[in-house]
Amino acid sequence: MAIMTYREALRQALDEEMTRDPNVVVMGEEVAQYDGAYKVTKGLLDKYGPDRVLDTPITELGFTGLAVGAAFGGIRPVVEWMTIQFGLLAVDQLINNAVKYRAMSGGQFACPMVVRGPNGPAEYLSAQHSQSFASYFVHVPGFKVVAPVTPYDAKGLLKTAIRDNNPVIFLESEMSYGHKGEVPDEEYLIPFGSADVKRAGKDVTIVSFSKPVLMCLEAAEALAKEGIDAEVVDLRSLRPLDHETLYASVRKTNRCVVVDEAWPQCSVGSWIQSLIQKDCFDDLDAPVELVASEDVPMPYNHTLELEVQPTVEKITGAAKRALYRS
Amino acid sequence: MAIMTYREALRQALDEEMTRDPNVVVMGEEVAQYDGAYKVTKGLLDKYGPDRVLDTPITELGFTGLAVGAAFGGIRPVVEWMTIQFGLLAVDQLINNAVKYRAMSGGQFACPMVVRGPNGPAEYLSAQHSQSFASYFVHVPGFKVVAPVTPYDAKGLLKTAIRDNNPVIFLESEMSYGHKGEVPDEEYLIPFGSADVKRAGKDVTIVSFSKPVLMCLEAAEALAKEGIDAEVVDLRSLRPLDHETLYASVRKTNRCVVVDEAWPQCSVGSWIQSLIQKDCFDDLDAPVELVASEDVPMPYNHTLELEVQPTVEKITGAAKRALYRS
Amino acid sequence: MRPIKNYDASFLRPLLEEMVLIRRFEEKAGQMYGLKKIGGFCHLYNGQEAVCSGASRGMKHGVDVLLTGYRDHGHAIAMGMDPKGIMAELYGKITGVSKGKGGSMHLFDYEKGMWGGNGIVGGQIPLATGSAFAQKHKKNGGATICYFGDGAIHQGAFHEAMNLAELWKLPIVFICENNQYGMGTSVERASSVKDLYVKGQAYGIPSKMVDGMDVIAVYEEVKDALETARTKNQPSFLEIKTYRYKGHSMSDPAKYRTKEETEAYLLQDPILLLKKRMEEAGLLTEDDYKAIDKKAKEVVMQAVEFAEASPEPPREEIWADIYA
Amino acid sequence: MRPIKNYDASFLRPLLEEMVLIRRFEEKAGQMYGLKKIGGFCHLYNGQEAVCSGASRGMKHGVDVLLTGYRDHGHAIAMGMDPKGIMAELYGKITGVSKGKGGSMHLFDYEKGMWGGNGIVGGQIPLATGSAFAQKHKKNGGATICYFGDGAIHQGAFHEAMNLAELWKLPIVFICENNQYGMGTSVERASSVKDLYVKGQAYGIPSKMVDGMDVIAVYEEVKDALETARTKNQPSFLEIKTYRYKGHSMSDPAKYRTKEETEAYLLQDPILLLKKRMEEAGLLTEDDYKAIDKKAKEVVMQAVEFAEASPEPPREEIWADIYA
Ligand SMILES: Cc1ncc(C[n+]2csc(CCOP(=O)(O)OP(=O)(O)O)c2C)c(N)n1
Ligand SMILES: Cc1ncc(C[n+]2csc(CCOP(=O)(O)OP(=O)(O)O)c2C)c(N)n1
Ligand SMILES: [Mg+2]
Ligand SMILES: [Mg+2]
Repeated sequence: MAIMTYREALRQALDEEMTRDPNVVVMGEEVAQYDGAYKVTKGLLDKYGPDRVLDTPITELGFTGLAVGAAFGGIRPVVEWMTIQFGLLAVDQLINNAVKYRAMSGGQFACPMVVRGPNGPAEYLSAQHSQSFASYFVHVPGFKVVAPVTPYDAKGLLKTAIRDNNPVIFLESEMSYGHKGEVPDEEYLIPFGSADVKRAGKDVTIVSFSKPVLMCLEAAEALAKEGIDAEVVDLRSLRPLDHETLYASVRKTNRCVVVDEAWPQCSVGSWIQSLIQKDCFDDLDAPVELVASEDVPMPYNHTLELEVQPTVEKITGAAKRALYRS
Repeated sequence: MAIMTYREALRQALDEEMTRDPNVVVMGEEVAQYDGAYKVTKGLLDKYGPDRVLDTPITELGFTGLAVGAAFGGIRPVVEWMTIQFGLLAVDQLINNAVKYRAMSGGQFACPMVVRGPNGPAEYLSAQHSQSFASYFVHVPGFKVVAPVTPYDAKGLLKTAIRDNNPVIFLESEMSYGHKGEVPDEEYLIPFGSADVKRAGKDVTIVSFSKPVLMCLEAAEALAKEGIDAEVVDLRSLRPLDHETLYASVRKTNRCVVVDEAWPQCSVGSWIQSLIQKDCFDDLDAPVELVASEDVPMPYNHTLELEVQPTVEKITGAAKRALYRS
Repeated sequence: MRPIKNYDASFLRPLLEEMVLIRRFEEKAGQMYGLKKIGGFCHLYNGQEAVCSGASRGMKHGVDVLLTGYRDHGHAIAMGMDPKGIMAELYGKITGVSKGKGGSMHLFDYEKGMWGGNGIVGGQIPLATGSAFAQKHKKNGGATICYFGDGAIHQGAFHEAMNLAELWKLPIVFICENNQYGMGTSVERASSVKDLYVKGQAYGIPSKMVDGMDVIAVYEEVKDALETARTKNQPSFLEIKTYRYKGHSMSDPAKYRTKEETEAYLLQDPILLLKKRMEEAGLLTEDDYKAIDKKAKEVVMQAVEFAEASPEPPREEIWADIYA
Repeated sequence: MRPIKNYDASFLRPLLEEMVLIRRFEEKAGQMYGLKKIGGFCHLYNGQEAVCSGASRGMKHGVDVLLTGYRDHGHAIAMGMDPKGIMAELYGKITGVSKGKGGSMHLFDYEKGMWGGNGIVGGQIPLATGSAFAQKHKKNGGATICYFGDGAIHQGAFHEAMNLAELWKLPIVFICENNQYGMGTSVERASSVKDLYVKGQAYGIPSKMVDGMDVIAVYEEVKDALETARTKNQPSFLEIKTYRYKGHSMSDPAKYRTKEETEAYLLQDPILLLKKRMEEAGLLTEDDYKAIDKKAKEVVMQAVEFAEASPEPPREEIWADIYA
């Protein structure tokens, strides 16, 4: 197994799928000549040429909609949004077209496309560039939504995403691109809808997805020092969701903390809370806790921006509340 | 007290506030010469003239952003989106500008504007025109979000919305415009963040907002026939939320059904569930139920579109599940 | 009015038949809406028939693709879709072209290149640009026509798509069906410029104004533009001036315009004008026309009967057609 | 190059001082970024100084409003904001112009008419149009300048706002600061037309290209355009050709352009050109210039000292400034 960065794992997935299928096309701002704002698409232009790796003008609505139409026409576009935040300009094309043409036409259209890019808080970016919009996509039937945190998961899920015949929202994190991890040399795919228990434990379930999973693992280590054995469930795939793995964990530990770096209200985190209270009601010994970002726009100042987000302390605190140990 | 339609109550609120404050300006597609697609703005052009009642080109992003800038400049725009669905094209201007300029500038800007229009499923409209996006706004700190169902609430809340110094999302329903109810002759305002118990009961709390509240009241009557005394809480205001009234009801009944006409995942409904399970954990005798629209794009066929949404039967069924009577 | 002397009856007569069929279809749809057989938004095409029918004759059916807005009954018929399936769709029946899930605004026949039917004003413009991208990428010889209204042209989607189409040299023809109103708003109240075709210059896209009451003009211009798209990957932009006789949708009494205005347009009715020219050229008699009209009415009646007799979609359909 | 003979030292010297101050401020900001005193995105303005400084002199400060994108340090200085507060903002300190909550991309002084600072490419264009709407509505004699880049012009927001501005006759001057690149993408790779000012024609808005290296040209054109906005409620559109010397942001090595290209632009550096003309006109000596430069460096050093010495925002600030 090779050790590589999250960024490189994504690049490999793109590269392999582009080699496999000539209909896979990559487009977005600065993805070609510039190698991508975060260098995920590095080298693809040289290898696959300008017909398959396209720099777009700064027109999120336009090129996203173009990709949807191209997908209807049999292309498999992988669209990079420089950040998912900029995609607010383009959600109409995804929600009203990418997702709905199939349903509205009685099944005549398929939209095999991937939209990917960094989601969630990064660093020193103030309010417009630093937030998670996962819930906007998880809300809407027709999307598939994944949010891997390790290089292994990133590669395996991106390959699955590119082969999927539906619009897939692939959420990355600016802070993760440099993270390293093991990636097998041989080809592999990770199916959607399968969560991953990233740490086994018996006292409390900590469930999360994307970047905060790493913080949950840190929190679990901190809790271990206090004799609390936390299980960390990485959802990986939000739509479809792996209810079984999640519920099995909660049924074992009877306590649960959900961690989501988005704002709390109507978040993916709050939805996971609602599912667990409903489907594991009799198994719960304490309310399901939510550690989310504070309900405020992101400030630029670095100390404040870290305070606003989930922290190891907030997570361990919530775990202890769930164990009535605080 | 006069009996009037929801539409007329809204119109009165606009009219009174426009008379009170010359900075109140109404803009949107067809709001002036055409009197509004749903006639909410009827007569305002004649009364206040074309400088204060403006037909816009079909450019949701453009005119919404324009209104945000005008609000920064001291105007109090009331923007009509012909339906909230079309606002997907404009969410960037609201989320990134209307909401964030205040925070990003350290408090220098205020954005006293209202965006209003019909939200949620209507009839025979298929997938692009018939859905609720309440959660998209409730998710974001900086917005205020209200969703009244009676003419009384509509008028009182719209007047409050227009006087508020923050961006207010005012969710109406196409199906409600013709509903009649009592409205006082004298002026009144309804403060944000106050829920209304629309029917008192002791066995189970049914909580909702906007159009489905009426269905909840019907369901309560049906339940009454079976000896179940349901309390119906109309949230009215989603951001800020009246936790006290909601929790008081749940603490009394120990059982709760949330009804939301949006898709279930990451919905306002699922968020309300998450709050109750967290803050009323020890009071709950059963999981908090959610009756939402099915997790599918809206079909055109009328029978199917009704099946997709919450129904009286689904609500009574959920109430009985919450009472372990099914 | 362009001369028809280059065209024989085998070209002109089906063209006339189709336009009459569309007119009769729309009248019947309006009637059935009044009887509450059809619900929701229903946007009739009466008066604009020359646009979709003329343009359709310039298309290479099988490879070309068409996208339009919600006012799509005429385009569906002109794309060769069976009025039965269209009417059944308006009725919301399972036999409808979209299985009763799309309704009036969402008529689709993917195989025939009819990509609908979009309810978001301007939403189809980027999509169509993507269709042209796929055609170019796949080198399948196809080109795409993208229709939108005079109201839609102000949407950002138009601006972004036009730049992309020309920058990437895509085989597409943008057609603004300027029927003078976007709902109740006349062009001059929505647009800061009088002639919409000038907007093409901002993208370096060859642009023209076309008389949309003259089906021959539409045919010739669209055919040329499609040819240019197909052979040179050069987008074009056509503003086709037309008029809708009915209100914006069934719920619109159209009080924002005068009776005189509407009546003046009736004098240059596209069906009337084609009929007259064919009569003058000795290609049509009054009896021929009556037969054509009778036939159209029959086809439409059969469509209604088909729709009436068709079953509702079964409940399970709620869960179908969401994921591929 | 426009003649400067109509201007005296009392006009030209502060202009030169400001441009030098901006240049020195940006150099220092870049340096402090390198020392990790400043984080996130930091977009420097070096090379473009003539645009914001020339334009600012055409404004009626107190009533006029300016909006721009994230490359906003120069505009903030040109709007009379204290470099201390700006540098403190870059440091994220509570003494910053936005209390450390906005950072480099979000410099605001509402009272001075500096409305920032927007991180969404093109996002400020509708906002600015709204500012002009408010000015017209309140009849306060103000007009608005809306800056955006050559990359931003393709956004739908531009299209929608331009049409609205002309349709509603709003007092606004749209300025495209064409510095030839949007990040790593040159104008010709993003735009289907070479000259961006032609886009104004699509809206009937008077449009011009202006040499952005000639501060006098910028001043005169913007002043005229603002006058037209103020007195006739007539929007204008100016494409101001300029160049940025540095990478797009601090993390960009700018490999997409040649050293030769950048060096060629350095020869027409706007500060150099003004200095030369002033020297030729006998309005400036080399010593004067040295003094100006020294002063600028001092002001910038004081700004750094102020920022360094300022406290971080207290934790409670997280909850402040959200609701009015
Ligand atoms: C984004 C969006 N905004 C508003 C509407 C409501 N609406 C439907 S049709 C229409 C008018 C469109 O006019 P035009 O583009 O000229 O087309 P026409 O109806 O004349 O064919 C409007 C405002 C919509 N469907 N989508
Ligand atoms: C909507 C949106 N898309 C993408 C970005 C990322 N981005 C920031 S600046 C930029 C380039 C803009 O270029 P231009 O408008 O020419 O302005 P300049 O940087 O040259 O001043 C891009 C793509 C963004 N901030 N917002
Ligand atoms: Mg029209
Ligand atoms: Mg630029």
